Order: sequence, then C-alpha cells, then structure tokens
Amino acid sequence: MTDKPETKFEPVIIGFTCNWCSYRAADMAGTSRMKYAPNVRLTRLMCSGRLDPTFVFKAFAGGADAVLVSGCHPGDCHYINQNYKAMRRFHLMKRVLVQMGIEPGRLKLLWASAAEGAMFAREINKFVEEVRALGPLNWTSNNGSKIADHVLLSVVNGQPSEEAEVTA
Amino acid sequence: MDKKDEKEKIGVYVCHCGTNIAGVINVEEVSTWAAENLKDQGVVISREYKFMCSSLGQELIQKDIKELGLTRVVVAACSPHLHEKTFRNACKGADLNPYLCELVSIREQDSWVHTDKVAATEKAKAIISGGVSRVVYHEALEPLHVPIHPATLVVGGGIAGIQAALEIADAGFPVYLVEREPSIGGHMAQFDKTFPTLDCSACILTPKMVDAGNHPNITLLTYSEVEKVDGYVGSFVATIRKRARSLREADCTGCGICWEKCPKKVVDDVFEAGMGTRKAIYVPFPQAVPKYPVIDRVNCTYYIKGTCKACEKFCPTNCIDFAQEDEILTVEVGNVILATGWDLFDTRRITQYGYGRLPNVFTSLEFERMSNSAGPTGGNVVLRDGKTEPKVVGIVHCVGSRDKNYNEYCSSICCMQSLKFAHLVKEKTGAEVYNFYIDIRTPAKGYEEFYHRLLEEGTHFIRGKVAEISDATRLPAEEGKLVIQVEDTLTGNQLRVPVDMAILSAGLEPRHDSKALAKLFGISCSADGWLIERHPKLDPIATMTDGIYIAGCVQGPKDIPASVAQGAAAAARVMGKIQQKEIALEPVRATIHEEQCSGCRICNNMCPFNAILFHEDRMVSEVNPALCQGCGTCVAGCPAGAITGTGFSNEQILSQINGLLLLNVPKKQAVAA
Amino acid sequence: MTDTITFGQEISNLLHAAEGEPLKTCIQCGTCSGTCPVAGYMDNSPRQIIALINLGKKEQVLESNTFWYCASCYHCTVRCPQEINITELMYALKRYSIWKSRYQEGLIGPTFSEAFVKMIVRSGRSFEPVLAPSYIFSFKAREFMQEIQGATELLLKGRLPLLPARIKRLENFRRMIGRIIPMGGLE
Amino acid sequence: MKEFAYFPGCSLEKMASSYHMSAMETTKKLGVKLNELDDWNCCGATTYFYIDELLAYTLCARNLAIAEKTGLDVVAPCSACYKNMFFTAAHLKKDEDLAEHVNFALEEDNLHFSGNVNVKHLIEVFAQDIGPEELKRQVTNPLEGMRIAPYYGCQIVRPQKEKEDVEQPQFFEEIISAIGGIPINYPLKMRCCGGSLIISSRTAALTMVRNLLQSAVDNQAAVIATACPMCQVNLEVYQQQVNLEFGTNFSIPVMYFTQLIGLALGISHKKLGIGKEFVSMAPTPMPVDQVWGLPRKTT
Repeated sequence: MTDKPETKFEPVIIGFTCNWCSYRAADMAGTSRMKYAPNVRLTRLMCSGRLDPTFVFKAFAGGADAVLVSGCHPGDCHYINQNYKAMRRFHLMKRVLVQMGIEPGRLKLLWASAAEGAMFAREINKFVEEVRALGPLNWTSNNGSKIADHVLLSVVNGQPSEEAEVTA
Repeated sequence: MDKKDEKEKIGVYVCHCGTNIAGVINVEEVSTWAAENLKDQGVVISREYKFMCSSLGQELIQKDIKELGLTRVVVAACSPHLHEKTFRNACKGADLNPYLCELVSIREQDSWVHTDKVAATEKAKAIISGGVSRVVYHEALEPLHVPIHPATLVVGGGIAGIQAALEIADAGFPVYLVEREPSIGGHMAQFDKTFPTLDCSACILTPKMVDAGNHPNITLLTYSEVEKVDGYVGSFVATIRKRARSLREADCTGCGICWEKCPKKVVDDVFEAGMGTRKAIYVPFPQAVPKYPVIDRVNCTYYIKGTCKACEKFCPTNCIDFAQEDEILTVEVGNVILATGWDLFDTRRITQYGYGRLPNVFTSLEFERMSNSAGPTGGNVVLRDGKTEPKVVGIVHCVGSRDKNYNEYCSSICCMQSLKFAHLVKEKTGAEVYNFYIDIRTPAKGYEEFYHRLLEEGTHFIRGKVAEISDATRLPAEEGKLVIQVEDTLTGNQLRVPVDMAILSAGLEPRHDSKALAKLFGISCSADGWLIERHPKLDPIATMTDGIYIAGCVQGPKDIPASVAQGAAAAARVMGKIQQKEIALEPVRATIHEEQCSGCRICNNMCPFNAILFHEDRMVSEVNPALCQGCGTCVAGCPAGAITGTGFSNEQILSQINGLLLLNVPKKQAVAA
Repeated sequence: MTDTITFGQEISNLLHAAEGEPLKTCIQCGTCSGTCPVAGYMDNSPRQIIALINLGKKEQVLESNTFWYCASCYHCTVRCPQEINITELMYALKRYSIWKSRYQEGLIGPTFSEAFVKMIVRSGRSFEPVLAPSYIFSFKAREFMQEIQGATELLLKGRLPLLPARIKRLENFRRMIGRIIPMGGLE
Repeated sequence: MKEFAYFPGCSLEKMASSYHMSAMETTKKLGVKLNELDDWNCCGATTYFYIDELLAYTLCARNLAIAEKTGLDVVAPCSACYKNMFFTAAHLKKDEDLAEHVNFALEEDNLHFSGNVNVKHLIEVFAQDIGPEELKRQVTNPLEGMRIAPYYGCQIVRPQKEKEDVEQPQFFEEIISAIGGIPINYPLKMRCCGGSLIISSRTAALTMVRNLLQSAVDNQAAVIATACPMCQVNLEVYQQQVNLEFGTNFSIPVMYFTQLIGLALGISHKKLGIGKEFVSMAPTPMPVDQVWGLPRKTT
C-alpha cells in the first residue's frame, strides 16, 4: 500500500474506536497479521457515544487530513444503543464540515464487530485511498489553539455548498 | 495548551516484544526520539527493552519510579486488552497509582499490520507522543468495588452445564440451571455408547442428572428460557420465562399414566431425531429429570379441538392444569455460565448425499437413536423398512464439515463418532463396513488405540471424500442398493461402492439462535456462530464480558470429556470470583459538577442505564456511580460541559489527539512517512 | 514471492478468475475425481493433476490426457470443498499445453480445437463440415463409417449446412481479433 | 409483452434448427418477443477457452455489446453459449483491466460493452419470466400421461452457486408438469452428456450417453427433454452408435423442451420442426402402458 512514500501524498488520519468492538477489531486485524496502510492513528474511547464533535474538529484543526469514527454495529453496542447517538452526531458533523468548507468525504463512519478484523483493515485501506484522492486538507495550521478563528474564517470566507445553504 | 503548570515526570518504555515489534519498528530510534522530543511534555526517561511484560521489564519501570520519582508512566507495547493490568500492577508495586500508567499499542496497531518499516516507526512515534500527552492529564483513581452475588446462572442443561452446576452447588453456592427442553441431559442423553470406551451413555449421565435434580443448591428451571439480562459482573439480573407445563409439578408424581392414556401420537424430532414418536403429553425419555411431563400445546388435541382431556381424567393426583400460564421469574446472580451446546448440521443441504430423498441414508443422530436399546428400534440396526438388517454399510465422514460450501471448520468429533458407529454396526449386524474419510483425526487419550481396534476388526477404510450417494445402479451387483461414488485417493481408483445403508457423520453447528444468545448476554460470537472466548489459548473459558463464562460446544465443537472439563473449569472460575466477595471495577464513571449543571436534563434520557437522576429540589442531575457503566455519552452530550468522564476526560482525549498529530513536538519533526 | 515462478504459479496465473494460488489449498479429498464422469478414462485423476502441479511435475502433467478428457461439466467445481475452480484449471492446462504445443500423441482435442478456432476467425460462425477433417481421419475404420453414416443422415434430415455461414461485418470482426492475437498466430 | 434480445448460436442455424423454430413459435404464442441479435458471432464454444481466454472473452463480449445496444436482457438457447456469455459478462463487470482490453478490441467493430446486460438461458424465460402457472393456463393439448425425462445437463445450473440448488433443481420438472406431462425422476438428470468429447474422446462420450439413456429408460421415460443442442445431438444422433458400440437397442426420442411445450400449445409439428429427428416421436417400441402417441387434436 505504502511503497515509495516520497512520491505519494500520505494523509494523516485520526481514528476513534470504541473499547468493545472496533478497537478489538483493530486488535483482531493485528493478531491475524492483516496488513493495512499506516496512515491511521487510533484513539480509544469507551463507546462511540463518547465522541464529542469537538474531538473531530480539533483533529481537523490540528492537521489531520481525515477522521475515522468507528463503533459497534447498530444493535451490538456494549452500552445498548449509544452508538446510535454517535451515528446522529456523525451526520450532524458532516453537515458542519460542509459549512466549514471541508469535503465531507474526509469523515468516515465504520461499524466493526470484534470479529471483523479483515473488514476493518480493508475499510481503512479504502478510506486512505479515498483521502489520498482528496489530497491534503488545505488548512495549514498546526496550532490547535487557532481552531476558533479557523472555524469562523472558513464559515465566513469559505464557499458553503448548496446543502450548506439549505441546512443553514 | 497541553501543558500544565507543574511538570509531570514521565517515563516512556518501548517494548521489542522479541521481534514482534522490533522486527518492523526501529525501537531504539523511537525511544531516543521520545527522550529528545517529548522533553517539554515531561518525559525524563525513555527506555527500550526486549520484553517489558517480563518481570525484569516491570522491575525496570519500578526502579525508575522509585529512583527518578516518575509521576506518570507510558508503556508502548501490545494492546491494552492484553497487558494493561500487568503494567498498572507494576506501577502499583512501586506505589504509583496504577491509573497514572498508560499502555499504548504499537504491536496490534502498528508492527503487526504494517510492512513499511519507516512508516511504521514514524507511526509508533506519533502513538507514543499521543500517549504521553494523554497521560499528563491522568488522575490517581481508586477502582470501584462492587459486591458479588453468590448465586450463578447456568444456561443449558447438557453435560457441560450439569457439570458446572454440580461443581458450584457442591461448593455450597446457589445455582439456577436453565434448560429449554422439558428435561436436562442434552445430546448426551440421546447417545447409546460413548467413545472410545464404549460405556453406556445413559449409565454415566443419569446419575449426574439425578444429582443435579436433587441438589439442595440447584434450582432446576427446565422448559424455560432466559429472556433478558441486565446488570454487570457481580450483580446480573436475569429474566426467565418458565413455560407452562400445563400441570402442577407439586402434585405430579411422574407416574406416567397420563402419557400412557394420551391418544395423540407425535413424531419426536427432538429427542428421537424423527425416528420415533411420543405422546402430546410426554417426558422426552424415561430417565428424564425432572420426572414431570409437559403438554405439547401445539399438538395436544385439547388445545386444538377443545376436547379430550384424557390425561386429566386419568391423572391419579389430578395435577393437570390446562389453564396454567407461563411464569416470568427474575433472578439475581453474580456470574453466568453459558453451555447451550450445538445443533446437528442439516444433511439435507448436501443434496448429492440424498438424505431425505433416499430412504436408507441416515444421519448420525438417527443412528445414535437406532443403536440405542431404549430407542425406536430397540437397538436393532435396520433399514427404514424397520426390519431388514444391512449387509453392507457405508459411513461418510466430514458431512458438512471441512467444506467451504457449508462449514469450513472440522467438527472434531465425527471421526471418533464414525469409528464408534462402525464398531456398533459390525457388532450388531456383522455387516461389512466402509469408512469414507479425508483424514482420520484421533487426537485424544485412547482414541488412536480405538482406531487400531477398528482396523483389526476389519472395517474398511477408504480415503476419499464421497462425491455422491445415488440410486443410479448400473451393474447387477448394485441392484436395489445405494451406490457411493468416491475416489480411493490412495490408489487413485474410481470406486462405486454398493451399500444397503449409508450413515452421514454430520458435523456440529452452533445453535441456530446462538447469535441471539450472544446479543442477549452482550458477548461476541465468531462468523461461524461459536461464542468467542477471551483468549483462544490462555483463557478459553471466559468471555470479553466480565462475569460471563462459556463451557462446552457453545464455544466450539468438542467431545464429552472436553465439555466436562470446560464445565468444571468455568465453575472453578466462578467460585474463585464468588470467594473474592467483591470485585474491583474500572473506575471509568461519569460525574456531574453540580455548580456547572444547568439542569437541562438532556443527559437524563441519554443514559441507557438510567444512572442519571434529577434532583427536582436543587434542579441538577446526578450520576449514580453504581449504575453508571462509563460509556461517556452524557459527557459528550452535556451542553454545559458539566459532566466529566473519569479515565476519558476531554482534556485527556483532546491532548492525546494533539499528541497523535505531533503538535506537541518541535516543528522540524516530519509527520509519519 | 520468489523471483523464479513455480509451475504452480504459472498455472495459477492462467486461471483468470482466481486470486492467488488456489491449487495450494487443495486438501486432496478426491471429491473432484469421484464426481468426474470421465475420471475413469484419465491417466491421472483431476485430484492427482493438482497434486502433480503442486509438486512441480510439469512434464508428467503435460504428458497426461486428463484435461483433454474434461467435458467442462463443472460438476467438480460446484462440489469442491475448497472452492477451487477445477474446470477452469483444466481449461488453463489445455491452453498451456497448446501454447507449449506439448500434448500426448494421438489426442484429437488439440488439433480439433485449433481447427475450430481458425474456422471462427475466418467466418465468425461455426460450420460443422470443415471440422470433420481435423479429427475424422484419426478415427478407426468402424468409427469412421459410423461418423460418415451419421453425417449423411444429418444431411438428409437437413440438419447439416451445405455452405458455411458468415457474419456480415467480417472485416471488422477479423480486425477485432487482430487486436487480441496476431492473425499469423492462427492462419 | 415481454421482449428479449435473442442469441441463437451457430448450431441453431442448421443442426438444431428445430430448436430455433420451436423456440420462436412457443414464445410468440406465449406473448414473449425474441429479437435475434444483429450480426452475432460464434460464442467460441468451449474450444475457444482452450486456445486463448482473452479471445474467447472478446468473442462473447461482441455479442454482449450488440445486445447491450438493444437495452434488453439477452437470451441464449444453448447451454454452452449461455454459460460463456454469462461468465464473460460477470468477469468483465468484475475486472476492469480485462474489460478495457476487450473493449479496445471491440472498437474495431465500433462496439463497447459496459456490463449492463443480463444473460438468461431460454429455459429460464419459461421457468421464470413466463412461469409454470401462465404456461399451464395457455396449454390446449396437455401431454396427458407422457413420461418425460427432464435432462438439465451441465451448464444451465453449473457452475453458478447463487442459483437454486445446483444438485437437484426442479424448474424443468415444473415446466413439464405445467404442460401436462409426467416429469420422471431419474438419478442422472444432472450428469454430463459428454459434450465435445463425442469428437475428441468418442468412447468416453458414448459411455456417458449410454449411462444417461439407460438411466432414463430404466425409469420408464418415453421421451427425454433437453434444453441444449449439444446434448440433443449427443443423446439422439449418437443413439444408434451407442447401440452399435454396446449392443444396446435404445430408441428413445430426445426432444427440445420447446417442442414439447409447442405440442401442448397445439402448434403444428411442421412449425416445431418435428420430423428432423433420428428417433421419431411416433410410438416407441416400449411396453404398451408406456407408449405415448401424439395428441389427437394437433393440427
């Protein structure tokens, strides 16, 4: 996947996994030695329901080219149904991203059960390719503290797309 | 922004894990990098070691804590799910609060999944920097201690479940043994002989069943199913539906007059595998425990037509109660053992083997019943016509197993089962017996010897997976017989073997509803449908969910000895837990800061465990730590940011993100690959 | 990946639909051979062919008639417990042996196939009569007579075409084929 | 009115012209329109895949591309053609490189295949698109008591797996019952007829044919119904050679299922191409109770 890194654009992707399914899917991918692109760096939450949208925007502001949100399959949540809340927030965040002038394709939601290591690896590879196609996120600040201005700027100057208008 | 006023003293420890990590990641480079670039974060020492989890590795950490006065520890090794406890205890040993230690995974999530060494090394740096930034915000925590309820719920009354129940009960702790069928005993009760010793299944099982039935510490809940499970290790609350037997157990003596008199015959496709019949009111088999019958309302004439009541008329203790309704019980237990067993592979799915089409093709369970002296044919091995003894019998191994079209796994018992069949057929009929196998697998005590015994008995063994069984006779010798078409792979000959009877040694499958079971108890099951153990080698009994254990075939195909062993093992684990009286839970909980709470109550309905209560008087919400499971949804949901999640606070996660993005290191550092 | 390609890899590369080296997963259970309606006529059963390939016994494989006996009925393929597409394998071996023009003496299959292909290249349609010479003469006298008899009867019943059918856009058609294989290759 | 693109295939031009005729007549009667592909070419039979896979795909792709233009599902009456087209379509959909290469060749004939064609076997049109019920409704001269052996042969159900049971399908039986016949159950209904082996490995093929005929006759079939010209030729034309070879005396008619349907629909023998057989449909030398004469009423 990642041969001659100097020629290819290597996106940096921050991934949020839940402690019960998706993080274990990642472990499963590891224990079964499946190979995938090294562009994703995972953070462990107890549940995808813990995902505060701020985390995602912070990641983008901090220089991530994309964000992966993953949790248990709907209905399999260790906390009964909290991943549904993650799903709702996910759709909300996508809209906000559009308004901020970020391609919604840079945010991906992935349900993975503890047994789906192979799928997890495959999806990550797919996502990395998609993001590579999108190119680097043209927000060049490595100082997280500037997030507020960035949001502001992008909403003001950035060209909000049609759906942004309807939703705004 | 990531920094706090007073500097923490952080130690970073990078593990080689032999070559598991060092083979891909340049551990030395990572370690030195951390020492140089994470200084401002407070990293005072960074080491790499062959095996951090070894006692030497742990001592290394402890030494530094003592001598350098570390206040935080970051270990970069395997997955937290494997060794988090190990390193936390190490810190504890050096009087550092265990929760001030963070384990980041550079094995499962880096060295094992990447091949590009440079990229992998860079990623490792990022991961560690994330861990370091995070650990800065860790707080000293104390685990929550919850009492463990001494009772245990055992689901499934097969040999594994019975064994587990007896072990625990004998140790003096209460057990609820729940069984779906009217009697405990499971599949073992259906068998005639058990391999390799060929002792009678009933003879060794029945005593155990009786013990379980009479044990003062065992509450037997047959004809019942678990419908709902709440709570967590130490205090689960299970809701159980006890289906109506349509009779008052208290008054029933099990005299059997009712099922003698019952006029309605029903084909018994559960216990007799469709080979025999039972009445509409019945006990599955004479030695059933408990002894009370049940009325099968689907087939009972009274429930269909509203007349008959023969059983009621003749019952000497008039205990029949047609109006009886299902009972819903809720029991509180500290631990759960799942031993729900297996279903037989449906041989109809392999049409070329002709089961259901060709009368003299039998399944393994059918044969078990046939050869059982208490079975439908009184133990005579005969063709479907019920009288003719077969002269030639073919036994087909691996039916539905080791085949990507059906089940890829080996069912592990079929070889021995088939050998047993071969012996029984020869013993009872003197027929010629052909075993058609791919490989003979006899990997247990006395099994290989049994195989040799069969060889000596003159059973024919043909190495080849049967291609098809048909009635397409061609030669005179084949007239009126079944033709088994197979290649003898050892000689390369194409064979057409004419037989009178074919026995399909069908594989084991997970219970058709195993996925539902897994969901009900909040554990995971593999793609095949077998429940997943905590560790395939080192912890085949426990599951990823504390307090829930698995025993017997529910975890994967296995024979009786293995099932018994697992049942006992699970029991031992449970007793160990009960002895501890209380259990330490991760102190991952949400807490609401009253002064910041606006009382908007958004969090209240967010919580799936109703752990958040609202104080009308003070107009603030509060989290009940006993009920809170620590998912953190409310933390993310609180508009006022009044809720913090211990162990997963906003500060911790946000600064971990910064760390992962290397925002906390001098600019020149290139981002991964 | 080793830099020298094994015979097994060579063959696997010819299996268009397959990924990796499916043959390696063969457990030698014999389902294919047991199923095969012509296994009795093959000098090596399909299972043995797979074993030989995995063993790298190129010569033995090319010398055997197995794949020329395959009628591509796909019965083995649907039954293989390892989901190996054995029929495609037989196709692959036929192609391989034709390319290397290495096949058992007296086999009709190869010559017939080539005749058939040439015919299609010429006319775009199949025309039974021209095929006859490719195999008829290799028949023994009795078979020969029977064939002729059958053919004449077909003719009388009006089931044999007298003139070869041709497709209209034959020129395009042949140029199309030219883009796949140099005409010289077959003409 | 249902409409399909129709790929007859070489053998239906002459060798199996009666299949072609009966297919046309019956579908017309049942309100299904078959439009023959313009300037179709040989599907490559099995032999093409012996020589050059890519070329074989290209040949099929040309027909598929032509069919795609019509925007209709394409129907093939010959099992081999069907299988070739079906899998070519499948592979081209799956494998972009292959598709690109093939389309490069197709340019020469100003064609392009983008994978939007469903390939059906003629019998599927009767079994699914028309369906046994409709068929039953249309029958005027039910083939009362005619014992028909449905011969599936190979490439209709194999190798696809997602189809109904590949070992014991039933759709052929349903069609036969629908036209009033008695579908007989015989073990070899899914076995191979030998295909092109009849030329390349004669004895082997003749043996296979022998076994098939034997199995059908043993189960008192009065006629064998096929859905493939190759099978028909092997089972019928070579019957006399089987008899010479093995000293048997088979004389069992082998009809295309469309011919039988045609009879049940009261279509004339001539229109159905009946009369070109080696073994005629006339009463066959079998015990009286199994004799089946032509329905009286047929025009």
